[in-house]
Amino acid sequence: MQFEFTEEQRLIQNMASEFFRDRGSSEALRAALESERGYDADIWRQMAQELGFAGLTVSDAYGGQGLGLVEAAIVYEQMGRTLLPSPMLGTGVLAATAIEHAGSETQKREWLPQLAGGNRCAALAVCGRGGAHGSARVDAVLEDGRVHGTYRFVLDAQAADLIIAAARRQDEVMLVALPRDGVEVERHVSLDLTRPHHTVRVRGVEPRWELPGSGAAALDVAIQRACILLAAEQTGAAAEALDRTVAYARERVQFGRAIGSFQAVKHRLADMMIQVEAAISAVYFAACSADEAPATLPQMASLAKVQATETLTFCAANMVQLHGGIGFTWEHDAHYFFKRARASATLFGSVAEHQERLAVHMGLEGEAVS
Amino acid sequence: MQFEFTEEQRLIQNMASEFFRDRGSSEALRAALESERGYDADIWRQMAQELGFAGLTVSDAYGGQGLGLVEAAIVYEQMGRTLLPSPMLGTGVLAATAIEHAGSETQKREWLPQLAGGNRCAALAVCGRGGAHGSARVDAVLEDGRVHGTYRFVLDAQAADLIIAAARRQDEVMLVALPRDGVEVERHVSLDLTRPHHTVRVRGVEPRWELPGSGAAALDVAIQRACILLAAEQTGAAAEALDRTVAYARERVQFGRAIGSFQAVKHRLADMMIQVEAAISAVYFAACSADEAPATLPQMASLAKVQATETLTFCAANMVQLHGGIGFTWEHDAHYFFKRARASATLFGSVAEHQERLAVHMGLEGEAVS
Amino acid sequence: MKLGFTPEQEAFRGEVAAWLEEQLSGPFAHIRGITSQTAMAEERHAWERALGAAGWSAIGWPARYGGRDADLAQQVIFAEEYARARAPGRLGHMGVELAGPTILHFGDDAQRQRFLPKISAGEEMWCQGYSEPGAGSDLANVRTKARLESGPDGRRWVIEGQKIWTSLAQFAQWCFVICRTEEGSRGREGLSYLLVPMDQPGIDVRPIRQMTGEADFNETFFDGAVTAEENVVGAPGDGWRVAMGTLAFERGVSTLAQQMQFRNELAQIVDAAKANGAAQDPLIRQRLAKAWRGLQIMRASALRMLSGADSGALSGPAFTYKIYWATWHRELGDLAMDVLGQSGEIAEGDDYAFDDLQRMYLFSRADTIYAGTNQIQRNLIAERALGLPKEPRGTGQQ
Amino acid sequence: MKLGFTPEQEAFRGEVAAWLEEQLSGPFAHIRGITSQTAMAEERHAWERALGAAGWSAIGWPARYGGRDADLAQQVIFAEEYARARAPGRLGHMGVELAGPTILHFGDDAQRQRFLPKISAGEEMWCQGYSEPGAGSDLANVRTKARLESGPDGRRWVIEGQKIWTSLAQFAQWCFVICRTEEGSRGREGLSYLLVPMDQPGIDVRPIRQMTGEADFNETFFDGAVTAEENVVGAPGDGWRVAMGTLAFERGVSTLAQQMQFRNELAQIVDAAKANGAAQDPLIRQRLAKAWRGLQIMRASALRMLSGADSGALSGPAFTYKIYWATWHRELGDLAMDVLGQSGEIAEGDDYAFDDLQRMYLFSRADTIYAGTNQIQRNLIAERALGLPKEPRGTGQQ
Repeated sequence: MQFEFTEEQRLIQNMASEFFRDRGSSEALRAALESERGYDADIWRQMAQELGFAGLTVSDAYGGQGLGLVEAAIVYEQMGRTLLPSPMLGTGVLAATAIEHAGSETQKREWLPQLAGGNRCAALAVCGRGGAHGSARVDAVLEDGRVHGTYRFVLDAQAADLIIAAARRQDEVMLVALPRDGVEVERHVSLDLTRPHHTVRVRGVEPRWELPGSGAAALDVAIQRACILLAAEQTGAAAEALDRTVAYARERVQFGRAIGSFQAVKHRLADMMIQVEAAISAVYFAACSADEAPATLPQMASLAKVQATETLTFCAANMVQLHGGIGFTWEHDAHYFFKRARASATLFGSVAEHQERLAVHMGLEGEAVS
Repeated sequence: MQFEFTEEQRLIQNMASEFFRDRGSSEALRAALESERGYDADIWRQMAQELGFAGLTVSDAYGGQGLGLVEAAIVYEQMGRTLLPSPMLGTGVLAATAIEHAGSETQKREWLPQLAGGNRCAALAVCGRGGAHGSARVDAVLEDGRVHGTYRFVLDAQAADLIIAAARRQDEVMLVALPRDGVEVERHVSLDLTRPHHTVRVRGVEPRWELPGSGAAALDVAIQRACILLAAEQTGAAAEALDRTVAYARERVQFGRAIGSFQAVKHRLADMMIQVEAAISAVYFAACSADEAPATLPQMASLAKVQATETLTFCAANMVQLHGGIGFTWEHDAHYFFKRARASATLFGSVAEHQERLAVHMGLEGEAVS
Repeated sequence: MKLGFTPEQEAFRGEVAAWLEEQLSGPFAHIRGITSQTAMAEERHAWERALGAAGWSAIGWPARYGGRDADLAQQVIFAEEYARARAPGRLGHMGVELAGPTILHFGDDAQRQRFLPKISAGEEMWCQGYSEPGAGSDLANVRTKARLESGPDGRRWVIEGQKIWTSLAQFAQWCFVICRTEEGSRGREGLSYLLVPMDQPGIDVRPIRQMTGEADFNETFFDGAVTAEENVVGAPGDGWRVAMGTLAFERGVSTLAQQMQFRNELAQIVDAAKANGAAQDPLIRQRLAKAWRGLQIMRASALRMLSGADSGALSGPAFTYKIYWATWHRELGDLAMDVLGQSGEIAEGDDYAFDDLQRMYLFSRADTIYAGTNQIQRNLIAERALGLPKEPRGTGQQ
Repeated sequence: MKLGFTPEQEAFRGEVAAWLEEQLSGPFAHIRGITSQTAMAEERHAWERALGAAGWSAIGWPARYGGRDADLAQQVIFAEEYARARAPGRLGHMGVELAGPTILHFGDDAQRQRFLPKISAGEEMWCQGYSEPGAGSDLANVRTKARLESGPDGRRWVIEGQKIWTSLAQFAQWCFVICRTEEGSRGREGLSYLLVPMDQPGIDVRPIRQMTGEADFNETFFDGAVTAEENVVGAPGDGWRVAMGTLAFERGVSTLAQQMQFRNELAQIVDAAKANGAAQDPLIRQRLAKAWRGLQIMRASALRMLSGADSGALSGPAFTYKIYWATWHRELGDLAMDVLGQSGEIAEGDDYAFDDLQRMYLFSRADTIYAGTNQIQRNLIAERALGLPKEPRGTGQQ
């Protein structure tokens, strides 16, 4: 029992912090959003190949870093401060975790080193027409060896060389690998420009291969682990929103005083810090618990996701409010935080959905939503 | 369309305000609570007989004032400022309205002048074991001419000379008059000392008389009208909590300044005023609408009750908080407001129940709770 | 206290409704339902002229300035019917609701005769020059300057400075501008309320792109802009008082029109919730009911505020109205997005352009900022309505 | 970062649990589960002595003062097992958690030897003399005075003044009292931290009845109360620094014990919700889940705070912990009452005496007031953690 970072964890934190401070400026973010891909390929290459961020949690047997969720959360938290777009969540967490959990040894040997090294990308397609995440709601089907279905809200699909898709064969949820060129990928204009959604339409496509393990289990683990890392990212974004607003409040003068000297502003900033600290506690508690006792992953995922969502929603909204008019303009970064907050809140299930799961976990009879 | 008080309404307001300021001091409240009955019989006599408050909305054909809900709300708002206990809600609104709506001409002629004049008291017993209000949840039964049932949360039962009780005969909800001495009345120690609850147990009692009109309709009208007047009372209590806290914040010095000069305190008081104004708007809008268009009574009752509940809950909690330690002591009045707030919140249905009714009223399919 | 209308008032309602229906299913059908501040400005200017020609533009004004001397009930009815007919957002809003009443109240006869008929006729559009980049909510910190100089046509004000959040400036013929006209004055002293023509070389309007991706606001630069000496409302140096008066007019009958727009937005959300099943969710139902409750309360508060407006003093609802609606509307934006769920994250087309509810979600974030942030509103309530000690003004200069 | 425990630590857990079970099903069975601060004080004093005799009273202290030099993990384990065993509320809390650590940290050797063993042995109980009727949250405004005078046994402090919210004063043998010891000093200057025996004629303890109907707090009057000259912790005049140190100890391992109490309360609410059907209500389910979330976060925050305590500087969670738990607990009270519904309005018996959840509802209103109101906590966070400008101190005197 020692609930602080180890020396190694501190090193990872410093490295990530330094890298993202260096490469993740507001200008870099805007340049990436203007680009064709929507992210900076050079930064991504550096993240994946030099720093090993793409394969943080992929085991070292398959070319990853073999780190735990705590270490990965440290990186995601720092990345979250920048809002920098990259295929890290879709490829490195969702797709890689699904392959690692349900893939055959051959499949893992072929694909994981590629993904962990950042040479290739993959996306995980789960979410059906209704929009719900998780294995219980898969509505694509695998019939006569072909997949039929429409997947909404797919992350990083455009950059993907491979789509790992969930489909139902009779009562069983299967994971299959679809060739990128056999499926139709529509990239949407999303409110949050930094993480565009895609719709993937699959009209009777024959998978390149099937993953032999339990699709349902692999899916749920992938999404739950992604919840914790998304929560870490949200926490970093919230901390950044707080820091920038504190800096603004110290320098902006109204009524002859720095606005940060008004108690209304001070107390709002204090409330933001209370939220940020709660999110940090929730995220690392969840990551550490899931690393040490994987059976706790489902409730830990919901715990982290709900708290980080409330925290970032609160902090980003106050970032806009406390910046006044300027915070409402396109030229200021506040709107990126605000929109990221909303998008992250809806990703992998709403606060209400996750809290309902927690209620069930607490032993309150009722139906689990998954 | 003129949404301000008429000259006559202003006179009523002045009269009520003067009376309650005169007789409703903190000392008077404490003395009443210490008394055997739990209220001051002399003040009640004055309210009922001299000012006509007991029969405000009883029609003048039966000895009442024949006023509308707007005028009654004006009186209840002023009364709410004092928290002064009296049988006014139980007798003058619940029981009298039920009799006026479902009673025979003879019953009305016999009883309403007595109630309106404050010579006798009556209580309305509705609420069954489950605790829910409204005609749909009546669980007492009328079989072979006798009533069997346990009524919880009955107001003013101890002072009552007559108990008007709801009971189910086959599928129909009946109202009957029970002799006071045939039923068992338990007066509870209640969290809110100013409005004690009673349990009325009826074990096979033969009614003195039956009310011939529709019991269900009369019950619902009585409770809905009581909701609006309770909301007016809550609004008055909230306004008083605001006024007293403002006065304290101006005079209490901490850190060398009146605490009312701190923005955290100022803004909290401003939020209280925003709530109070919203409650005033809700209550008089509801009262006026229900007076002019009785068909709107159900939704107007819920509108007023929900807003006034949120307002008083907020204002009373902040009265305690902003008074600091002293607000937590028995010798200060803040706790009476705080407990009245909670008790009123649970009376005649919770915020969630009333909002669910409003949702149904808005056309959102679903089941009405009554 | 009375909510209902008389038969005469109902007849007036019928007249309003008939005229609106005729116009909006006829010559102006193409702009029916437009809520954007900036879309189809030319057509909406024509609509202002049509309103003016039929005497519907400023019905509360005296007849001699193009109004109808309408009483409160009639104004309420007009606002309700205007919204019910889904008539377009008023391009003439700033003139009819702010500049006009200010000139009527604080101006002189010559100004009334020069400006009011053009406003009520829908000929001249207005914009507002209050906020400055350095001042924000702090009107007493205005730094735009004006000095009297001799010009070819007599003495005139020459203006230097910059205003921000000047909505509709690109369509306006006139702007009312708070300027510092006394050299070296500070705070509320030495300000004047000038009426300035927009079509001149000394004025440069630059749109500000806001978080919706659109540009509803502008920065307006005054670089030697001029206006005639007589175009000052009230005495020179008396601008603070006049400007505060204008702010009070913001709480006028137009609030009812705004409420009707809110009502339409809530109806859209309810429809969306019914369509996607969110209406079955008990948590969403509670929030929809709460939003409905807020609408009723806003209506009642507005009626209280307007009914009591004659008394002169600001009433309780007048103090609390701005923060109430702004906060309510911002919450409505959150509710809309929670009803839409993840689908609300996606635009229909290929541009960064969203539908009404998504735009409302983003735009409503400004509601708690402009016209006095929620923080400023709470100060106002605490100090002016509750009599609490004033916030000390700092000594630091920006 | 590690949450789990080693086998050695688990063995320690077993030892703690076994001892507690033996005592609490044996000689102390009658006080098991008592959470009231004031009930059965004599029996609970005996329990303090039993803890002390077995070396469980202050396990984090050095062995030479009656502790066990327990590390953080062991302290966490002890707190968890103590609560799990439903051992009674600690009558010795103020001594073990506040007075003891303060004397250990700021006192001299003689003081340590005089006081610490008596505390850890459960012999001497303590209470706290900080707040005053005129000062509330404003410790710098202390007006209780002490001056050095000659007495029969040498020089001694003579104390005049009044303290309030002195919980447990009626059971305590000692009180730590902040006094103004320099004539004419103001603010943080000239304060001293005195240790004062309670059993003397110059001290009068009067209970304060609070909104629960009970009296957990007192007013304590000092009218010529005395204590020996050497009973000052730190130098005379250095009391502010020492008092601030004591406040920091409030964020110690006892927070974990408090959390376990919170956990029990939530479990009671869940049971009530299951029993009366509220557990089926989606709105209540959300709030129960939120409360559970808060519990996990408090545990994690406390562990972060305690793990990082060696660094000296207050960490993020140390700044935010008080307001977080206080607000959480107050909301838990609201939730409890909403689960109970109207039944929560009624007492079981004939006295104004309520059950655990009802009392918690009322009592938790004090949580956001004592030990620094939420307003003061936010100031602290903003100024000390975020570096925002300090609140100007007024010049007005009370």
